[in-house]
Amino acid sequence: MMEYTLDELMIATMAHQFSGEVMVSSVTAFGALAALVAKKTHAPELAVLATPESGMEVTPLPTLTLGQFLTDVQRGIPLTMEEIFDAIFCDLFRIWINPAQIDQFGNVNISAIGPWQQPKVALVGSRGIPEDTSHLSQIFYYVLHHNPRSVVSRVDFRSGAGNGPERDQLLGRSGAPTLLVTDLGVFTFSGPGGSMAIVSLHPGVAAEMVQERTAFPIAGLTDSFAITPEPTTEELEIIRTADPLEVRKLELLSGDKAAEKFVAIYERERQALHVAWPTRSRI
Amino acid sequence: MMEYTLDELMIATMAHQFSGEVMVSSVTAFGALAALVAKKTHAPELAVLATPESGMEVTPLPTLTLGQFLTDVQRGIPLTMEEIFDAIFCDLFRIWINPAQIDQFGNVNISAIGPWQQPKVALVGSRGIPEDTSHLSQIFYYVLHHNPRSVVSRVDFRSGAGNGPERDQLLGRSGAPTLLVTDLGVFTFSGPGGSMAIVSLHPGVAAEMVQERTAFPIAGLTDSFAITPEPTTEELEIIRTADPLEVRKLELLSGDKAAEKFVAIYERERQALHVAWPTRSRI
Amino acid sequence: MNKTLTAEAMMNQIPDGASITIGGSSLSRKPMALVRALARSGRKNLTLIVNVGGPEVDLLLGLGVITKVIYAFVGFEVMGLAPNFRRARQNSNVTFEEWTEYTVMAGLDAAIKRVPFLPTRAGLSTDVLTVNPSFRTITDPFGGETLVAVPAIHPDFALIHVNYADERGNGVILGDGHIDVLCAKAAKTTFMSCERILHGDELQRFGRDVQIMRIHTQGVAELPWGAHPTGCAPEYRADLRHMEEYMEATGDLERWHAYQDRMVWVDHEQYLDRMGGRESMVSRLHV
Amino acid sequence: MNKTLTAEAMMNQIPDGASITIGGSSLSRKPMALVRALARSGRKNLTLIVNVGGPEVDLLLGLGVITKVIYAFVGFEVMGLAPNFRRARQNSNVTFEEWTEYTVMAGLDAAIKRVPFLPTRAGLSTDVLTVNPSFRTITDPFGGETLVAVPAIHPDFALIHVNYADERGNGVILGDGHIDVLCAKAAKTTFMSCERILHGDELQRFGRDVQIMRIHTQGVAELPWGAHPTGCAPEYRADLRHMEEYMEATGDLERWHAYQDRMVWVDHEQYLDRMGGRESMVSRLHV
Repeated sequence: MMEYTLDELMIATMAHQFSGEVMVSSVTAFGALAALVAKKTHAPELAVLATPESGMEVTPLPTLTLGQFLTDVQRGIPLTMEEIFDAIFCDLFRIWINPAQIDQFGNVNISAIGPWQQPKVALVGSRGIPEDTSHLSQIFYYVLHHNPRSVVSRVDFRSGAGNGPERDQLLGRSGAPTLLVTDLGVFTFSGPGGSMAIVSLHPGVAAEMVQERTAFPIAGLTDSFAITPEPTTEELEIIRTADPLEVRKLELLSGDKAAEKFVAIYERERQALHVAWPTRSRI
Repeated sequence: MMEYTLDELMIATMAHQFSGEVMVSSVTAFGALAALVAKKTHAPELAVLATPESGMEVTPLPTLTLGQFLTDVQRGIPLTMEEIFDAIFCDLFRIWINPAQIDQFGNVNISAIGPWQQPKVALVGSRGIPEDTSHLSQIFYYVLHHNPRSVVSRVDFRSGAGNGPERDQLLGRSGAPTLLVTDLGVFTFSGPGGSMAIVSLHPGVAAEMVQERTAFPIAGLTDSFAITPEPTTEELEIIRTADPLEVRKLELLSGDKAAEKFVAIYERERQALHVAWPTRSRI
Repeated sequence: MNKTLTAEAMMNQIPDGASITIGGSSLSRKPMALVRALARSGRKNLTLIVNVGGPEVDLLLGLGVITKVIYAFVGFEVMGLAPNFRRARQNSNVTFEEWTEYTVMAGLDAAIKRVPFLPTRAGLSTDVLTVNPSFRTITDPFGGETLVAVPAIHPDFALIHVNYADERGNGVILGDGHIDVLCAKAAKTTFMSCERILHGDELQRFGRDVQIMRIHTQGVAELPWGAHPTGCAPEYRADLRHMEEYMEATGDLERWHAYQDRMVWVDHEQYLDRMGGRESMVSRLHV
Repeated sequence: MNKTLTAEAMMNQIPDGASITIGGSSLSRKPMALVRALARSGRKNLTLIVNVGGPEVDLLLGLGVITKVIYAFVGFEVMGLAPNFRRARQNSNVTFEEWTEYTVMAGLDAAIKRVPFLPTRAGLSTDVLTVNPSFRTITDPFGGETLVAVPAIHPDFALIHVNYADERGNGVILGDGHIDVLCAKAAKTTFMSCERILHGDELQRFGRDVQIMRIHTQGVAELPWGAHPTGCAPEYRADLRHMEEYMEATGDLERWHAYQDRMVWVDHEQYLDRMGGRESMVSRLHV
C-alpha cells in the first residue's frame, strides 16, 4: 500500500461514486480528479468536461486558470451553457458540489451566512445548484473541513434542496442529496426523515470526533461503521500524474502556505499544460 | 428601358419592400432574387440566407437542390433553426410567403383545400407561418396566379393569421399582413376592417380584370391607381446574373414545359454553382 | 465503449406502437436507410413526430405502418406534394396532428427541460389551435396575456443521419442541423446513421460541428449514402430524378409494390446497387 | 455598413438608470475594457444583469454607480469572494436579486422569444424563491404540477467581449460561449468589443464559431486585451496576480482611489501601459 494523503483519500472515495455515461463537471480540482480516476478505472463511459461550460471528452489537468484552454489543446468537443443545462435537465450530468454549509437533511448553502437580506458574510449566490437539486437523480457533496460551522443543523439559506416534506411534494426524489464526503467520513441522507447517516469513517477517525464536529446529533452513532477504503496504487498514480502541480492540495491549505503554493502553481501551470498536451492542429 | 418578363417585374417589386438589417429568407427563387436585388441596390444591410435554416451572409443562387450547399461554398455563417426562430421572435426576419390561398383579410392557407379533417386536397401543413404571423412587424405574400381559387373570400384553413377581431385581441398588429404582390398588382390590407385594397396594378392590367379574378368585391375599385414601376436595367441585370438557369421561371410554368425546364436546371445547376463560386478553403 | 449496431439490430429494439421522431427536413438529410430498415422490420402502429417531413413520412404511410403523425409540414419542397401523405390525409384512418415548426421544437425542448409545457404566441389566431387538440391556452401570471401552452413531446425513439460519427456516439453535422439535436435529446433512445465512422480523436477536430453528444445516443451505424434519395450537405444533393420515379410509383398499387420490392425489401448494399452503384451516384449527385 | 465605434461613443448612448447585461463568466471573457469605459462615463443608477458575475460587477459596485444587481453568482472563482460585492451585499442600499444560472438564461430567452415567462422546476424547494420577488409559481395546465414562472428579462444594453468581429457586427467566440449569445439577442442595444477586427470574408471562415450574428449588434470596438484582467481563451488566461492587487486595493478607501486613478481613469492604451505593456502581458498571460 502506497502512502497517501487526505486529499487523495477523498478524491478516490469520490471517484467510486461515478458510473454510467454522463457528463461530469470538473469545476474543482477534487471533482476533476475524481472524474478522471473513475474514467480510467471502473467508469470508462464518463464524458469528462474541461470546465463546466467548456469542452467534453477531455482529460482534466487541474489548473487555476486553464480549464477552458484544455478544450482547445485537447480538441475537446465545445459545449454551450444550453448543452450543460439540457444534460442536467435530462439527468445526464454529475458534479461534486462543495457547499459552504450542509445540514442534517442535506440542504446546502453557498449564498449567505446569516440572514440573506443582511448577511453576516455574503457568499457567492446559488449559481446552478437549484437546477441540480431539482433534476439530477444523484447529487454529490463534499466538505473539506467538517466542523459545526460547515455541517450545520439548519442551513442559513437553501441554495440547494435537501430532504423534507417540501421536496417530497414539489420534486419527489429528483435531485435529492445522495452522498456527502468530508475529511472525516462518508455519509448518506437515509436516516430518519432523510437525515444524515454514517456510511464509513476514514481510517483513524472515531465516531465521537464526527459527532463533536457536527452541529446536530447524528442518527445511529453507536452502530459500528465501515472504514473508508484506502486509495489503490493505481488511483494514486492517476491522481499524481494528472495533477503534477498539486492544485488539489490548495483546497486544504490556508494562510501563507496557501498563498505561496498558489503563486507557484500559477507561474508554472502554462508550462505543465504544454508538457502534458503538445498542441495539435485543428482540421 | 430593357424588356422584362412578369417574373422579373414581380421580383423587382418584391425587392422594393426590403429594408433594414434583418435576416432574409431565400426559400423560393422569387424570394431569394428579391432579397439579392434589394441588398445590391437600396438595402445593403440585409443578412441574406442560403436557405431558411442554413447560412447567413450569402449571395443566393436560386437552385432546386443546392440551397444549403451555398453555405459551404460561400463560407456562409452556419445557423441553427433556433437562430432562425429567435430572429423571427425578435422581429429581425423577413420572408416572402407564397400561400395556396389568401383571403380578403389576409388570412393565408397552405394546409388543406376543403375541411381540414377531410380535405379535398391535403396540402403541406402550416410549417412556420403561424410563427411569422404572430411576431413579425412586416409580412409579405406573393401569389403567382391571381384567380378566385387563390385570392378567396375566406381561406379554408388559417395557417397564418390575417386581420380581424381575434388578431386584434390576441396579437395586436404584430404579424399582420403587410403586402400582397400577385401577377396582377400590388395590394395592402388597409381597406375597411383590414381588408384588401389596391396599391398599384401592373402595366397593362385593368381594375376590372383584377375584380374578375378575385373571389370577393375589392374595396375602392373605382378609384384611380398607380401603375407598378417597371424593373430598372440594374435590377434586371442582377436578377439575370444571379439566376442564369432561370429557376425563377419554373414557378410560373406548368405541364411538359415545366418538366423539361426542371430537368434541364437539375442537370446543370452543379456546374453553375461551381462556375459562380469556385471553392475556397476553410480555416 | 462501442455503440455500433447494424440498422437491423437497431430496429429489433423498436416495438410495435412506438413513437419515433425523425431528423432532417423534407429533402435534406433524412435517415432514409434507417427508415427503410424500419419498413423491413415489420413494425406497425407507429407514431411519427417530424418537424418538416418528406419521403420518410411518405414511404412509411405508403406501407401502412403508421397510425399517427405529428408534423408541421410534410412535402417534397420543389417537387410538390407528398403523394402518400396527401392520400392518407384525404382518405385514411391515420390520425394527423398539425403542429407548427417552432411548436414541434418547443414540444421536444419541453421534454428535454423536463417541463410539461412551454409557452408561445405562435399559433394564436390561426386554425392550428382549432384542429390540434394537444394545445391549451394559458394566461400568463404576470401580465394576463393569452398564450399557447405547447405540451412536451416524449418520443420513444429518434432516428437521425449525420455526416460523421465516432463509435461512442458523438456526431458531426456539417450542413443544416435542422432539429436533429432536439430529436436526439428528447427521445429515450436515439439511433444515428452516418456517412462515415471516424476515430474519436479525428472526430473531435470538427469543433462545434460536433453537434450530437454521445450521452444522448444509443446506437451508431455507418451507412454511406444513408440519406438517399434526400441530400446530405456538403457531400451530395437530393436525387430529384429518383424522387420523380418514387412519385410515379405511388400512382397505382402494382407499381407501388414493384417499387417496394426493388428499393425497400433489399439491404443497403443492394439498394445502392439498384441506384446504379456508388460510382454512378457520385457522378450524378456529388456537389 | 460599418458599426465600429469607440468605447466612449458606445457609453455616450447609455443613459443613467439603464439596465445592462454583461457576458462572460467570473474570470472568463468579461468585457472589462468596456466596463472601465462605462465607469469613466459617469453613468449612474445602473442595473446589472449577470449570470456568473466577477470583476465587472465588483468594480462597478465599488464605484457606487449600481442600484440593482440581478445575478446567479458573483465571485472570483479560485480567488474567492468578490470584496466590493460582499461589502455591498452586507451593508448598502443596492438592491440584490438572486436568481440561478438557468433562470437568468430563461429570463433572457423569454425576452428573445417574446413570451412573458418560461416555466422550470429549477428553484423549487429552495430559498431562492423565498427571497426573489420576481418569480411566481404557476400550475401546469396539463398535469397540475407546480412550476416556477421565470419572468422575461429585458435589458436595455448588452456588453460582451469576443475574440474576433467584423465591422458589420458578427462575432467569433472561440472558447466558452457563456451566455453571451443570449445577452446579445435579449438586449435592445448590444455593444461588442473584440481582440481583433477581421474582414467579413475572413471572419466567415470560422463557421459555427461565429456565434454573434450582426442583426443583434449595434456597435463594435477593437480593444485587444479587452477582457483583462479576466481571461480570453484560447489566447490569454486570467491575470490572477492583478486580481490579487485589485483585491488588496479594495481594502481601504485610499488604496481604492489610487487603484481607480491608475487603472480606471485612464484610456485603454494607458491601461495596457500600466500593466507593463503588451509585450510583458504576452509573456505573462499568453497560453
